[in-house]
Amino acid sequence: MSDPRIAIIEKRFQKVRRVIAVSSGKGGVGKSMIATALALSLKDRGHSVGLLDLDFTSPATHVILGVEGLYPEEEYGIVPPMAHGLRYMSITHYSVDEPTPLRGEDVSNAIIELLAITRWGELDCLVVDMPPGIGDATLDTIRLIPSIEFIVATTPSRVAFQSVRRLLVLLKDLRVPIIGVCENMVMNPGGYVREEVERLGLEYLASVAYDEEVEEALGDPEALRKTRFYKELDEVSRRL
Amino acid sequence: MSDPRIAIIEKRFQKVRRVIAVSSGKGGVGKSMIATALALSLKDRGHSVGLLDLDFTSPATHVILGVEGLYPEEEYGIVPPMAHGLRYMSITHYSVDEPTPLRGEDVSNAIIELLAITRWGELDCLVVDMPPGIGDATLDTIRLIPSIEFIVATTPSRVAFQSVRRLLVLLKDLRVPIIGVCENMVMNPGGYVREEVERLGLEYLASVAYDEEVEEALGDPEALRKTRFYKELDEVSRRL
Amino acid sequence: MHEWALVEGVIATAARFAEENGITEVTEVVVVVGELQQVEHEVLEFAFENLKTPLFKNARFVLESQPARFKCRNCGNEWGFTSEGMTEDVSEAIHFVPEMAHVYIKCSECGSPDFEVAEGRGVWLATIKGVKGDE
Amino acid sequence: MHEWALVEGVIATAARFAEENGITEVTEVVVVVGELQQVEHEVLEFAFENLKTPLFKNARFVLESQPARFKCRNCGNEWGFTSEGMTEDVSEAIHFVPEMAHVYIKCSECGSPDFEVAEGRGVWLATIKGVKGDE
Ligand SMILES: Nc1ncnc2c1ncn2[C@@H]1O[C@H](COP(=O)(O)OP(=O)(O)O)[C@@H](O)[C@H]1O
Ligand SMILES: Nc1ncnc2c1ncn2[C@@H]1O[C@H](COP(=O)(O)OP(=O)(O)O)[C@@H](O)[C@H]1O
Ligand SMILES: [Mg+2]
Ligand SMILES: [Mg+2]
Ligand SMILES: [Mg+2]
Ligand SMILES: [Mg+2]
Ligand code: NI
Ligand code: NI
Ligand SMILES: [Zn+2]
Ligand SMILES: [Zn+2]
Repeated sequence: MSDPRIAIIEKRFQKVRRVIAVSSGKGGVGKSMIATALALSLKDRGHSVGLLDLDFTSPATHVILGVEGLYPEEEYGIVPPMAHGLRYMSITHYSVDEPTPLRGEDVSNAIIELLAITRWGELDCLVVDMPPGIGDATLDTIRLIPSIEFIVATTPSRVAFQSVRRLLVLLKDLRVPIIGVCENMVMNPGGYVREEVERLGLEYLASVAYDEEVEEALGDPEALRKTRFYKELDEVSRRL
Repeated sequence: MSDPRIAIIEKRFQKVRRVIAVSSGKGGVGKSMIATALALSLKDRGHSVGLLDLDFTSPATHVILGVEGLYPEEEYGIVPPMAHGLRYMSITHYSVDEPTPLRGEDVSNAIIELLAITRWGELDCLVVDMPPGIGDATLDTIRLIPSIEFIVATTPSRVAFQSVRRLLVLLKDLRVPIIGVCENMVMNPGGYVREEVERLGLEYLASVAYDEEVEEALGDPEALRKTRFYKELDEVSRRL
Repeated sequence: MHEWALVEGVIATAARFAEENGITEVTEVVVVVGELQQVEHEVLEFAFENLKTPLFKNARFVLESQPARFKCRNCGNEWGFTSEGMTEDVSEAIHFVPEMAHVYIKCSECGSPDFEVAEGRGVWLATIKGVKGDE
Repeated sequence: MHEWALVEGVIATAARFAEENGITEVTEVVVVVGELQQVEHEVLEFAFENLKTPLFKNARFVLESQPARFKCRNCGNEWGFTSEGMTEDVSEAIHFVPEMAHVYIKCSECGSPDFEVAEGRGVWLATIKGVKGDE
């Protein structure tokens, strides 16, 4: 007759005040870096924050946070472990570092399962790190997570923005709230992205510089907090 | 009873001597740039070459090639149009610049359709530009395209290589031929990627420098041919 | 004319099935033709006549139409296909790659492109009948 | 204990169905339990007893097991599930997210992780019976 998991998802988000998905039409634009930095800086600002990594085939937040061997507790569902002060859920809790060859249908099923059984408790904000593109994960989060909002990441490259424009058009068509667009890894400020974003009637959130120190800070949130990158994201989170 | 498209795919590749997929566990590492440059340089070397863009949600090769308004001919199947001397197939022939919100099942179906109806004719090499990750497209090309070989792209970043390692392990487990790994956008040569690749018993094909001129050359193969990037890829294609 | 490519697939698949089951003469091939792909039945028939191998010499080639049914994953709405109001480009795109429906068709209730093509997507080999070698 | 979360889903779904169909008393809820997820039937039953709302006061809670069946997309091989030789970690991972099967289980013929879980994935609400308000 029917999938019993769908009906319970709304309840799981009852005490989560905001859900912000960091998404992009394109891969490698910094979604995971931005999602992690936003989550950490919202937490530093005194909020209770969760981080959900939905990029099952190339999860990255666990590398950025430098966590390993975390495991959710089973208690009337599953309760995500804490990682650097964040309620943190990732498929890597279960897959460790093995390849996860999942078809779209499997991705969809795994997302529904996680959304149905994960008990976030009370959160001011849940940040969701999305996979690239417009596939099962994007369509399911839009369909299933009540009042989800999007931050869309891009680089200054025309190749990246072409894909990002497609995602923005889709989100607009579907009337999904878009907080704004974050341009990342900017080397020469003053490109055309701001113009294009504003032409779509959307907010241009920030021009985040390319920052060599980001690579060094992988796996170490303390080091990350000291980077220019983090400070620029902190400014974005302040205005959220 | 059954899908009549599967049985005909092998025949479509009968006169295609090599099929090389450019893939990566990660997005934004330069798969599309590398695939396009390899295809062009193989062609410049006198080979007959095709280029197939299978990244349906963020197609990029049409932007890199600077082509628009191309349309396949219908003739006992479909015959891909020529683009700068390449037999060129992309979903953008049909979707133009509209968003393509496809679930995995749809991606799989569309790939099977394209493989079944596209008549490549005689080719020395077909280069396939893959979407990131290990999903329907990767699993279907492995399953359906006879004797496909992989070139795997990565950047020097540890975040990227973590995902790439997962793909390499999977391809090795499945005994899919791996030509080698191409490290792209290298700023400080001499990182750990070569070591990791060789530890997996695989060939480290090239360290391709980060090249500012690549962005300028988008949409203009003549300009692309003059970049350092192209020359480095040309060296890879020479050894193929 | 890409109908020829599809019929090549039908013949290859039916031939493979016949071989695996010891069928030496095929007497009937039933193909379900989904409405979404808008293939021409006459062209399919013409292609079959021209492409058939001796195995199919006396085979009836039966085409059955299946209306396309969409089911919205967002709101549950079900609806059918109409090419009315579609430009020729769009109609052609769906003809070649039926998944282009998700680019050009939206749920008639909620506007979502996230629907399932529950029925009538494309060409499908339904049944084949034949005579076994030892019969 | 994440069985509780699944039972919460069963009850919410059944309650919604009852409401939509004017059912004021549910007499039976049949849940199919796929083998792959390895949920404890006793825990499901216990959770149902504790979570049920007055609507389910007199409802029978029926659990039906469904063996897991895998079908390889690469070679067509079909096979079943066994937790034999699996470490507890792996078994737990599949318990929480059955799709982890694609990480830890390979086709028993060709070694591919590209298989379909044709049957027996997880918890499924099969049927509910009840009494309508106006009966
Ligand atoms: N502002 C930045 N400066 C320098 N490197 C960055 C910056 N943002 C991201 N990166 C690097 O770019 C790569 C892609 O980032 P990631 O967050 O994994 O992207 P995505 O999640 O979109 O695939 C990573 O190697 C990351 O460390
Ligand atoms: N060697 C390079 N130097 C500078 N920019 C590059 C280089 N390789 C790729 N790029 C740029 O990086 C971005 C991602 O490249 P792309 O080929 O689209 O990656 P993918 O196909 O893996 O998503 C594009 O903006 C592209 O122009
Ligand atoms: Mg990421
Ligand atoms: Mg391991
Ligand atoms: Mg690409
Ligand atoms: Mg348009
Ligand atoms: Ni046609
Ligand atoms: Ni449990
Ligand atoms: Zn709808
Ligand atoms: Zn197999």
